[in-house]
Amino acid sequence: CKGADSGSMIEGLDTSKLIGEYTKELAGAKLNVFNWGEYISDGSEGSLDVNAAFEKLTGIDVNYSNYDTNEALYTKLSGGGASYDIIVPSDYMIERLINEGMVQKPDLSKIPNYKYIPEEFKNLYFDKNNEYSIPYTNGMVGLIYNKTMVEEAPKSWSSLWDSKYSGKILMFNNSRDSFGIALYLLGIDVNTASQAQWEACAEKLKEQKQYLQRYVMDEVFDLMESGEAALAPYYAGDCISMIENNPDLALVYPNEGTNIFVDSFCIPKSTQNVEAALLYINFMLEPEIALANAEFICYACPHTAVLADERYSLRDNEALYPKKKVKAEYFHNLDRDTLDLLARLWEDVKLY
Amino acid sequence: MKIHSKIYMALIMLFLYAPIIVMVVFSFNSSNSTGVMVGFSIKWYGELFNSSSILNALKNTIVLALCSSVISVIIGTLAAVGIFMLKRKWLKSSILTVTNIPMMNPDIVTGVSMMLLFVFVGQMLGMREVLGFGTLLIAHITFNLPYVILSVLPKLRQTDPHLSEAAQDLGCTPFKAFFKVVLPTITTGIVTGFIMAFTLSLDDFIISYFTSGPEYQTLPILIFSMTKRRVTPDIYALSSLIFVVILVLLLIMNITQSRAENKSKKLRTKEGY
Amino acid sequence: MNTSSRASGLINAPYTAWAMIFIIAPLGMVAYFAFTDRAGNFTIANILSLNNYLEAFLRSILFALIATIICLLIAYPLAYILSKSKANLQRNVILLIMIPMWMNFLIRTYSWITILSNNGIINSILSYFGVGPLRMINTSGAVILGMVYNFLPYMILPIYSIMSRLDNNLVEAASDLGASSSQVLRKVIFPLSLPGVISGITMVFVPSVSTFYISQKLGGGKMLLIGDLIEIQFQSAYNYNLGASLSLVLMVLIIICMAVMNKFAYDEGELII
Amino acid sequence: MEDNIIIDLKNISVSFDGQTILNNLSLYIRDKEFITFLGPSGCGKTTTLRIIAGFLEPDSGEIIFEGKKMNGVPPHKRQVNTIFQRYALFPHLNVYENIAFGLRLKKARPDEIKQTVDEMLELVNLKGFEKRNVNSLSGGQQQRVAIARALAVKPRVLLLDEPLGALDLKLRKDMQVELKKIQQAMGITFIYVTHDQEEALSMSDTIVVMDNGVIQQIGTPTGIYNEPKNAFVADFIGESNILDGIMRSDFNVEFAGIRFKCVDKGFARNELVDVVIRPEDVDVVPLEQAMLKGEVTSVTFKGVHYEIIVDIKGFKWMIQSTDFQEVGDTIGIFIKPEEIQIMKKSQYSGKFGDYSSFSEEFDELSQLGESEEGAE
Amino acid sequence: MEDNIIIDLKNISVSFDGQTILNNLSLYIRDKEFITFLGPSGCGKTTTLRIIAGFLEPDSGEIIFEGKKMNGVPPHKRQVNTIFQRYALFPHLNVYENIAFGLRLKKARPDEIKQTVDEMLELVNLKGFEKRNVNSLSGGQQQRVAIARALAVKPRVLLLDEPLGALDLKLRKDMQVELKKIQQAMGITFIYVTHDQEEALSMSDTIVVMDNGVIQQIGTPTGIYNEPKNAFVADFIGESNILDGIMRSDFNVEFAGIRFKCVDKGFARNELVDVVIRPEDVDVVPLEQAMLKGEVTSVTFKGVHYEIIVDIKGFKWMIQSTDFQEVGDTIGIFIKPEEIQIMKKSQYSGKFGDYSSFSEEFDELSQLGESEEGAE
Ligand SMILES: Nc1ncnc2c1ncn2[C@@H]1O[C@H](COP(=O)(O)OP(=O)(O)OP(=O)(O)O)[C@@H](O)[C@H]1O
Ligand SMILES: Nc1ncnc2c1ncn2[C@@H]1O[C@H](COP(=O)(O)OP(=O)(O)OP(=O)(O)O)[C@@H](O)[C@H]1O
Ligand SMILES: [Mg+2]
Ligand SMILES: [Mg+2]
Repeated sequence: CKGADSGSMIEGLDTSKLIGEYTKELAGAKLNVFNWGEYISDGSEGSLDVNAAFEKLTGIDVNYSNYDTNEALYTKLSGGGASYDIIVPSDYMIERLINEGMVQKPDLSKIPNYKYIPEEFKNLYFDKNNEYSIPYTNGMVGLIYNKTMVEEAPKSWSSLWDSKYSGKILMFNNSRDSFGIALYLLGIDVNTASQAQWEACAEKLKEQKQYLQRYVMDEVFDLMESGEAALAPYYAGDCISMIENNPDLALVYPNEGTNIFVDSFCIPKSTQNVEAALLYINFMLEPEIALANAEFICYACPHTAVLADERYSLRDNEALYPKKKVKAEYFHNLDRDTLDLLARLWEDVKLY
Repeated sequence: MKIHSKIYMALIMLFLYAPIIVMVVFSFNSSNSTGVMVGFSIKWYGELFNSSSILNALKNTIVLALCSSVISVIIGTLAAVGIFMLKRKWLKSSILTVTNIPMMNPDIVTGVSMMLLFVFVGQMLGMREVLGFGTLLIAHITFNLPYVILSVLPKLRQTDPHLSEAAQDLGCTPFKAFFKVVLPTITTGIVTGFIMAFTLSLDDFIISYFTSGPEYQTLPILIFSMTKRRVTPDIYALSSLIFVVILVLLLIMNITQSRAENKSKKLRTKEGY
Repeated sequence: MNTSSRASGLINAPYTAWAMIFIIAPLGMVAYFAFTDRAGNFTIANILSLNNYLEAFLRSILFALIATIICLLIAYPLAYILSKSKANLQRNVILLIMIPMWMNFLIRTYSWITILSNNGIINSILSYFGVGPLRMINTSGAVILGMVYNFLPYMILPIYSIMSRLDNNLVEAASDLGASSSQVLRKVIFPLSLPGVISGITMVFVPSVSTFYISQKLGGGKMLLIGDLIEIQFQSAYNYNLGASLSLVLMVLIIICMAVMNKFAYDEGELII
Repeated sequence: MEDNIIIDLKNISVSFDGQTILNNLSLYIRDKEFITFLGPSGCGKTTTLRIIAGFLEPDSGEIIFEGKKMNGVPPHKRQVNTIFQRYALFPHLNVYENIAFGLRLKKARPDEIKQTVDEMLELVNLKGFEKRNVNSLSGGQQQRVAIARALAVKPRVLLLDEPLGALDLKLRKDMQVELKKIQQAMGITFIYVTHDQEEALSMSDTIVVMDNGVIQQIGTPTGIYNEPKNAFVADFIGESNILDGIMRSDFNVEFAGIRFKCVDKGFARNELVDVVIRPEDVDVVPLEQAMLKGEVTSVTFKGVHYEIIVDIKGFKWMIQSTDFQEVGDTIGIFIKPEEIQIMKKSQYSGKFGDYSSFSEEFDELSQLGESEEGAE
Repeated sequence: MEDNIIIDLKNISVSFDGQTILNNLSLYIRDKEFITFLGPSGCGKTTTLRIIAGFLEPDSGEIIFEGKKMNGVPPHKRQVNTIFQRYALFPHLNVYENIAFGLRLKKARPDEIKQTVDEMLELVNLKGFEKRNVNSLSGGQQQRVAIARALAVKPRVLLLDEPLGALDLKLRKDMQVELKKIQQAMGITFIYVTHDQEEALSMSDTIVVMDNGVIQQIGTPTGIYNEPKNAFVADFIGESNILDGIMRSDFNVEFAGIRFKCVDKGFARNELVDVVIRPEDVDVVPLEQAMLKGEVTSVTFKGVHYEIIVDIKGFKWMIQSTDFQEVGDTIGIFIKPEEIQIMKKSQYSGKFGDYSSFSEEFDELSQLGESEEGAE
């Protein structure tokens, strides 16, 4: 993982190991890549700088920028001010983007490395025919806690409502994930369309607010690693990074069930540079590159070559690849009214 | 000065500098945490020079600040002269009121309003990507302009209205008179305006945040997206370097200034003023 | 006569055009978005829905007000002490106050997290004395502290600049007429420094009431301010119309505040920086 | 004499915002003459100069320079230079460069420039000040740089707008002498503006007294002082007692209830007139020789003389005399026929020349001061 | 007379940065007196006032107010009020509140305040200006507000530091009369500062002439004008011809190569002295009656009189005469014994009083102007 020594094993890029062909044909083109924060091996602390490698190989100019929630991605994309060539939305957001006609169908023949995608990650509900998205990472939301501060491994999301840990609890700073947790806790279908049920969740979240230290997204790393907070729900991959940095931390999947997600590459309709985008995606799926990214990001990697690779240090990680079946569901896209309701309720919660 | 005034000042200075001290200290942290000091190391300074995104953002920021301040100084000086020449009071005061808007308006409203305009125009023109260097530049020029205008205008007011006439009297055309006589007398105002514009532009986050696109990120925007994740000490290292540079520059300025003052004082006493 | 008015028209044209396009038109866009729905139809629903956010408005105003008052209470004595001390000291202290303004405010604000955290510097010091830990970070107090910290120089500088220019003859005249030094302060110095105070209040209140970064970082996202709401609408909730109406109301609110404030200033001076 | 007229203003009228500032002003100026515009603040002196210099186009009327019509010619093409009310030296240039400014524009050769500037510095007595910043000069020195700068381009006519207004009394007196010397030495026409009557009297060949944009009188200093055309001129040029009189016949005027001999004639019989008597022309005499008697109401020592206010039949006369009088005493006065100046009645009659109370005039003046400020 | 002394300055010395500004100055001021400090710029007038007002502590010496030592008493506890050189009106208060300022500090009752302010407004002729912003007033009006403000607290002594310095000539003359009236009406001691000699002469009961921090002469206006103690005083108070003379015996002085009768005595035989003769005291007479003869080198018309420069044996005399003389003519002059003023030689001898050339004095003056600027 990033920051850990394991990352340094891939020092440079041996181009002979690449499978696709990378020429300077498109040199000078600009490629706007819009990805999650710290979601690519970026050269820090001795890891491989994937974007730099790609630029060097193809002469394409990569503008790499970040978002921190699917909703922020959606806003930027639909705002119209900027155009992106590659985005990495999660499942339910892909569904929404497809529904709203904002992404295009990539020509898979230009992505020979698509063959590494395992079958179980094909034909998922949001892209039934594998027309729009190419999986990049996947994972589940877990509950990370600090063993020195929490005596017994929590089994339920309800520990996030436990007054014992008042002031030491963190919560997702995005509506879908926060409400998701409340929904699991209340035993409601996570894709419900019932206003009453959403409102019940909002009440639950408001109730939680008194115990919260703060709402976080990626700030969670520092807070958990330094022992500033005791409990937080977060994406398993990131939890593994944290645990590596602070062995007092541990991860559990609560009994009520949790969210499973896939983050996939998509190409927006508005792109100006399909060829370069396809090339980039193919590059990202190169076994060597995928391995570097998997090591760096620590998320589970839907890539057969990586999973088979002995160098992959996380291959046997219980949290990433649990042997025991974890009760997990995908989020689905919600209809417009529900989305508006959700946005309003979320503001309500935050304003509360 | 009394002792309690001194203590009071010292406390305020401590307050103002506490975060900067933290920043400098943690830039030498050997771990990547900005919360716990693990050990001393200068590796982050090395990281800094390897980080293409930081260096690129730094370059972008400086280029943007330079361009926007130069352009706003040109437009602003011209505008100040124009406003100064205006005879009709209502026109003058309404232009000045409009000029004040970007200063009085919260940055977020300015940023949002410009973004709305850019996006709207972009959509009308069928452009897929409006937000970028161009929009940033326009936004920066716009919020710089009032500062330039308001530092040039008072200088114009202070200059003798007859200077330009005197030059014409001696054979200049009105145009030449402006460049030969008026412009040199308002240079201090122009320089002040430039410095203000440059620093404001360097440091602007909010307006840039709304008007920038993916291809042109400035340092503040990069820092913002970093603080959303995890701030690594390399950015502290950069800030510490900037701090040191500013400190040194100001010290040099201060010393030369007080030297010049002493010199002129000596000169004066010598000449028997 | 004629030629000069034509010349001034010519000189004014570029800036006037700029101001129209990039100052006025964007505000028009804000108004337009505020009064339309997603489909572009006229509606006042956005404005009406704002009463959901009344609390956020009130909270923002309250926080900004408290921060402004604290800044004033800190800055006024400092400016006064400073204006009475030696010229050399004055210059150095002013420089020291200005240096932090040159550093990126995101970073400086972020550093406060390290200071205020439960395991942070202050709590470490306190625990050394067996006190605490105090909950400081992610509280309203921390947000207000962030505001005070960031905007304090904007309060100090205008007050100081007006005090240092105060005609000493007026002070002497007052004591000549029988005013003791505290009476001089109350009856002459304070009223005369009002324009500086007003300018300072403006320069602290406006950015405080509209900030979003400070509340996100130091408030833990638990206390939404108007700035946060606007930012959410434009950066994650994708509701430009709601965001525009929030911006519009914020702007109007500030214009009203400023108009009221300016009533108290006896001379309508330019912005003092 | 016609042939040496250098500037001729014909029926010049100017108004700003519908207010008439110059009203049908006509005037000719002879070559090498020292002509002074004298008048109260706001009467249009500066405006007249600006028309001559070309900074302002008149609404109507002609400006003729050596027989050629100059209307529409821009300032930088006129052989006329100005010394501005506050000098308008270029603050970014040193003394040398200020003086060389006009020459450089004319693309004169460097050695020529050097020579002329040196000459000018010599002339105004500022050798050794070449490198000085103009702001570091005293008022008098700045004044001289301004003169040198204007003279360096060898103008035919020099316009001076209250050049001494900012100097204090003593320096002012010396600069008056100096300016007059320069004018004579260079043989240039000087058009001089002031509102100080003594300055006008002691420097000029010709004085133009203006009020409200209208020329009240043109003449030599002595002519204007001794034979003012109306009460305004009389009052503006020095202190005067101005009484209502009736012209009983030629050489015979009645005022203060008594008939006096005088030297004026040509008025209608019994025509109402204004009578002017200068305070220094009134002699204090023993009561038995007195023409008029009155009670002394105030005596002020002025150094050279005492200023005595005498109440004669309700009219307060001002008398200047080197002899002290006691307040309350009754004294007699005597006026020689040639000291009695008769003027036709004008719009100014009754407005000036009574010393019964300062306060009215005083308030008028403070109103003036106010409007002056408002205009700035 | 000793009993009505209100202020007594004893051996006051002040220096700034090692430079002596006031040098052992002693002076008493009588109650209800109008006393004027007169002297060139920088001579220490303002400094003296500031010591009396309490803004400045002298390095040594005593300030005694009605027999009580005042050293160390802060300004707000002294019964002395000041009118500052530039008025120092409070810009945030209107006219009414400016005048009421001192009264409010004294916690006077509202009706009392109203009454006093109204009285003051009446006194300075500013009724109806109560609500006006002080910045919107003209110079003369501001001046009067400053007076009213100072008088409202009923001071025993009013200090006025060049109160008329910023006004123009005409307004200045009227304000002089006004101020004098107010002083007499209120019966307050006025300590007045000016560098205008005519102002000092026409207003004061007593004049203190200062130079370089030293009192040169104290006396009544006529005393100082007619009997200056040294060349500095003679020159500063009006124009004067100052010649080197030798006292041949009592009532007998020799200068310009001739013996004159005079009215002074008490000098040593053959003592070298300065002889002062005022220009207006020189009579032009037919050549046969003349004591001295000389050639006219310049004639300037000044209105009231001509200023004639006559070269008599190489010394240029200034003569003021109402009769015109032609330049180049030889004229004769006559001086009455009582117009000849004899002064002991002093450090100022030979520095003033010759009209042979303006230029030297002129340069000295421009140096002065410069240093004045530097001090500001
Ligand atoms: N540009 C202008 N616009 C409007 N009015 C003007 C302008 N210039 C001058 N005036 C008015 O014209 C009148 C005459 O002005 P002018 O400057 O000629 O007076 P002046 O005789 O020079 O007075 P002063 O002695 O005060 O300099 C004044 O009432 C002034 O207010
Ligand atoms: N605070 C001070 N520090 C140093 N020097 C001073 C100070 N105040 C006055 N002086 C000097 O003392 C001298 C006398 O000053 P003062 O103000 O008393 O002169 P003045 O007679 O009032 O002159 P003016 O007519 O110009 O007002 C001047 O040379 C001045 O420069
Ligand atoms: Mg004028
Ligand atoms: Mg003084």
